[in-house]
Amino acid sequence: MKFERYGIGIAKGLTVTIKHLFRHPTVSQYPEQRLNISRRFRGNELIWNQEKCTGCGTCAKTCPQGAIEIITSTDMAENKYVVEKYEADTGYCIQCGLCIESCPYEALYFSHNFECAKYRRGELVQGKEEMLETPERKVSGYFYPDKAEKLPKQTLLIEKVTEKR
Amino acid sequence: MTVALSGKEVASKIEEKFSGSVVESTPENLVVKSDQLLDVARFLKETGGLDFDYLNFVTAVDYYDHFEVAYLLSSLEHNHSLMVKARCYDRENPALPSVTGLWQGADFQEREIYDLFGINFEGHPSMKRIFLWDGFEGHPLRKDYI
Amino acid sequence: MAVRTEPFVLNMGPVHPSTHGVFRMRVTLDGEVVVDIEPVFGYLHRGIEKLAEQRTYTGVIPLTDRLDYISSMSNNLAYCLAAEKLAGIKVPERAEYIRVIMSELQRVAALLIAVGAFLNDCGAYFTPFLYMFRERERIVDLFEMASGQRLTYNYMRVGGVSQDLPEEFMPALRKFMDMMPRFMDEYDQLLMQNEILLARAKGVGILSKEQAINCSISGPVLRASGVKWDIRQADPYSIYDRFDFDIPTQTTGDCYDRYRQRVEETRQSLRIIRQAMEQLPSGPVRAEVPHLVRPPVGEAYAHIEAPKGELGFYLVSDNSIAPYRCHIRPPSLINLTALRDMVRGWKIADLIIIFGSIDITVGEIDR
Amino acid sequence: MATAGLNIYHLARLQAVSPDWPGGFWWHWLFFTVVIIGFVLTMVMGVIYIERRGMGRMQSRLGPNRTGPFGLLQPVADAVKVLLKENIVPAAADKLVHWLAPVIAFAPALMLFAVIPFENGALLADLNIGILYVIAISSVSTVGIFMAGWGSSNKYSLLGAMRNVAAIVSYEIPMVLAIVGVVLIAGSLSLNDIVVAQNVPFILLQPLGFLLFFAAGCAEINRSPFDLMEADSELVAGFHTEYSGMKFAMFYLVEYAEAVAISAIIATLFLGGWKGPILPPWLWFVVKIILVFFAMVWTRTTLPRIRIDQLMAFAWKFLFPMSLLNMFITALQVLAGWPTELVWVMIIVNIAVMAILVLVWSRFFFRLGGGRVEI
Repeated sequence: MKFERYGIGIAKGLTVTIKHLFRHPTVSQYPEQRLNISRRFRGNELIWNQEKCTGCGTCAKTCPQGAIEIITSTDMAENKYVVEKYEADTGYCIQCGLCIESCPYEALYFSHNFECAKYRRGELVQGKEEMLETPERKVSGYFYPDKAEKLPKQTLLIEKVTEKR
Repeated sequence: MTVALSGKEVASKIEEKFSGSVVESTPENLVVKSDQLLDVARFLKETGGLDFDYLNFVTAVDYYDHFEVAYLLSSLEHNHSLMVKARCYDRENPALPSVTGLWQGADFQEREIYDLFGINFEGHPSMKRIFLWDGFEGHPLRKDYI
Repeated sequence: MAVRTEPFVLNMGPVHPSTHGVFRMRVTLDGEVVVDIEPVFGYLHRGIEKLAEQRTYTGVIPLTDRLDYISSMSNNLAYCLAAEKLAGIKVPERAEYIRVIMSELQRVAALLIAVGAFLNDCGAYFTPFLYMFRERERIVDLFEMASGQRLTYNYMRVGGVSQDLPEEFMPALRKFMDMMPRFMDEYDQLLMQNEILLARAKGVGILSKEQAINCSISGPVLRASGVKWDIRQADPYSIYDRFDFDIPTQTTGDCYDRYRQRVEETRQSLRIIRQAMEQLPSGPVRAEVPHLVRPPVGEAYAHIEAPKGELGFYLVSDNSIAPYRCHIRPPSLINLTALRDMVRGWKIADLIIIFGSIDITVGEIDR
Repeated sequence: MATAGLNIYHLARLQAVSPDWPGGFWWHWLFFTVVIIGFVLTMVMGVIYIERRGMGRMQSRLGPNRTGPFGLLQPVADAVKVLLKENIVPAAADKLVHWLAPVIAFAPALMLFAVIPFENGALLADLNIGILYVIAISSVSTVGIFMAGWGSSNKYSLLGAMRNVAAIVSYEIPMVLAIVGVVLIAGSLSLNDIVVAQNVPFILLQPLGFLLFFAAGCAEINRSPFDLMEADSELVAGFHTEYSGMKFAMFYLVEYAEAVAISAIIATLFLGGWKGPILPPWLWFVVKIILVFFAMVWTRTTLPRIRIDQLMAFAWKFLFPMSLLNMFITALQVLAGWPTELVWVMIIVNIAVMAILVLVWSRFFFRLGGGRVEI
């Protein structure tokens, strides 16, 4: 600690911190103040479109974690696959989004939800019914820009002015 | 742009000094005999015009019948690089000379190869496992490890 | 003048406030003086190189996010470059620019954390750390907008990027670029000339030029020792040869120089982003690449200048859908080679700041 | 104040003036014991709140704001939490020393307040060697801290404790010498008399003394930038690494009680103690304590920590000679006859002397030693 600069550097630093005392804090109080998340948010759940799905199983093959399980049977009369079991283990899912990108029939989306904590591991496995789109389970705009436009705009920290009080 | 030196040209230079040390040379890389690796490496590092003073990385690849250890060398002065390889055909006790004396940067990487492939680098100051614990059985990155 | 006492071994880590994760050092101390240290790795070893051998070329990308988890974009870029080199894929122009913008923003974010954590190690009680995190937050917001995730972006793909930027991205980026220099100045004012910091960091942990090269040190640590070696200019990957930027270097190679080096590199990164923003063309962002890439037999090594140093991927292909071998050159691990020589003879407090100035991420060391 | 019939401060003053009449001494003793314990505990809670909120705002966040209005009950919540925690004693610890350490560390922090006047004459014991008592008692808590470091059989704790002992031994000297200047001017060692003597706050008459005392005081109570006894980025938590539950709470309390004590002493010695217009004297005293404490929070938020050898060099090569010079100059001024009517001239002279001394000393004489040791 040479005082050859006589504490000018220390004084400069002290002015910066005291300035921040009179500025708006950057943080927001989570459960009360909610920020809008990204329109492309990769939520903790998958949303599956039963009508569009052909049961090809590309999503299950792409998943690097092996979190998607799909069992199909052949419907000879209609000449197509019938999805008998479709399960996504969100406990294993790493939200990489490769299944959504790989789906050739645009039948799989991410949800826009993030508060999906459960009490049991078993509850994390999404069955067929829990993967359908509902008003609570909104579709995220990830990989589908047309869906993104309907979602609220993301709140950005750059929009929040922390300079003035 | 870093110029990747042709393995063939460098191989001819090496052959002048240590004849019979180069096993194979392609435009991309050159494979040297494992027992002469240290001499070749010193030659590459200290010869004017080559001056490979920087070791980018060391790694090994398991090809079932042999291990191939690859050294990517660069020269910060001349901005050129060369991939040098050495092969180990012994699966039970593979061994290679350590290059830590020339490039200290190989220290942890050779330990890593020892840990994950089981190739013993002779002359390394502390040849012991780096990521896995001491009692671990097997070497995970070998292709026959399940 | 030094009084000798009985040396004793202090176990620092794997749980310690300033080992930046689960890193462990066995430190032999003589009083307060560090006599010897032995780094112990492996507490976060997940076997990413082995896992990569069982995944498709695209499926490895989420794994690379988890290497150096504070600079995921750079990891994505390095892996994609290696895979493209292996498969001979040409990336569209717009995708190249987006990649540059993203990786430079990532560099700013990662260097901010590095500087903040370093100052925190010096004992400035969380203030610089939180200020830096606030700025990083602005960048992470942008990443979230483009990729939908805040830490593991998984944004780049073999042959481009996963999706085009949203239309609100560029205005936000422009606003960020206008604000950032002002904040940078404020941080310089906060501690750059602080007498206590100068006393603590100047002349401490000097890494000589020769040793830095011999130990394969890369990145800001190498340049702080006075070696003008930046892969962005020495071996330009992507489209870095189109931008005009300087490579700052320092002279001594002590902790203070490494800190200064990081701050100056941040400014250069902002310069690159500004140029890339102006030149950003329109067009497709993803080349026509089959979903399961099947590169020809061969090997490829692609390296980039990641925030920590030279990050490289060495891929060997056997013409299957999964890499035969995927080796990662981890800058954090290799930069630690010189740690022992740097800290010997310094005090235990210096050990912390020397270690902090190297700036490691354990996810990348252990892989 | 007179309107409030049962003003306890008036009662206190009445008792304090003549504490030796029959029975009154014990009444006085009991009353002030309760007042001091209450005062210290409430002030500790207050300063913890101030530190956390102030630091939060300086770091661009909010600080605790959930418990109670504006988070005012946060210290209470913390206390309850920490009391309910399990008491863990390491197997290899010296049980008795480990148990005794927090008590020994805590007692002096309370004892310090015995001689600090809350108002004119309102103090437990108006010792005529008050300031000497403060110096003597304040270093006793080091024993407790060293016991904690030794008794927990942890290398981090031991390192922290050793650092603490080294620092306290070095910083006592400049601290005492800085006080001597004040004592010379006031002409008394009693803290009450010192406050009474301050027609002008002594910070103006003794600016150098104030700086030295502030720095040495910070070092004595482990406040940043001299907090390297519990340096969280180096030694995890220093001497109290192995403490949990109630014992940890005691150390936490000691830390802040000492901070309050040093703030109170600085307020008494240099800022005119309870003196001030309009507001009641005890409120002035509290306000001054909080001001001094806020300065400590401010430096803690901004400054990095110094190294142990630099800490020692700073004490012996900067503070010690400066405090000697300060004492010498003050003694000369007092000897030459303190010109009471020309007090503003003296203030200007003293500030100029301080500036010149600090500049000259740091430019030409002060050098840090230490650095790398050849192995």
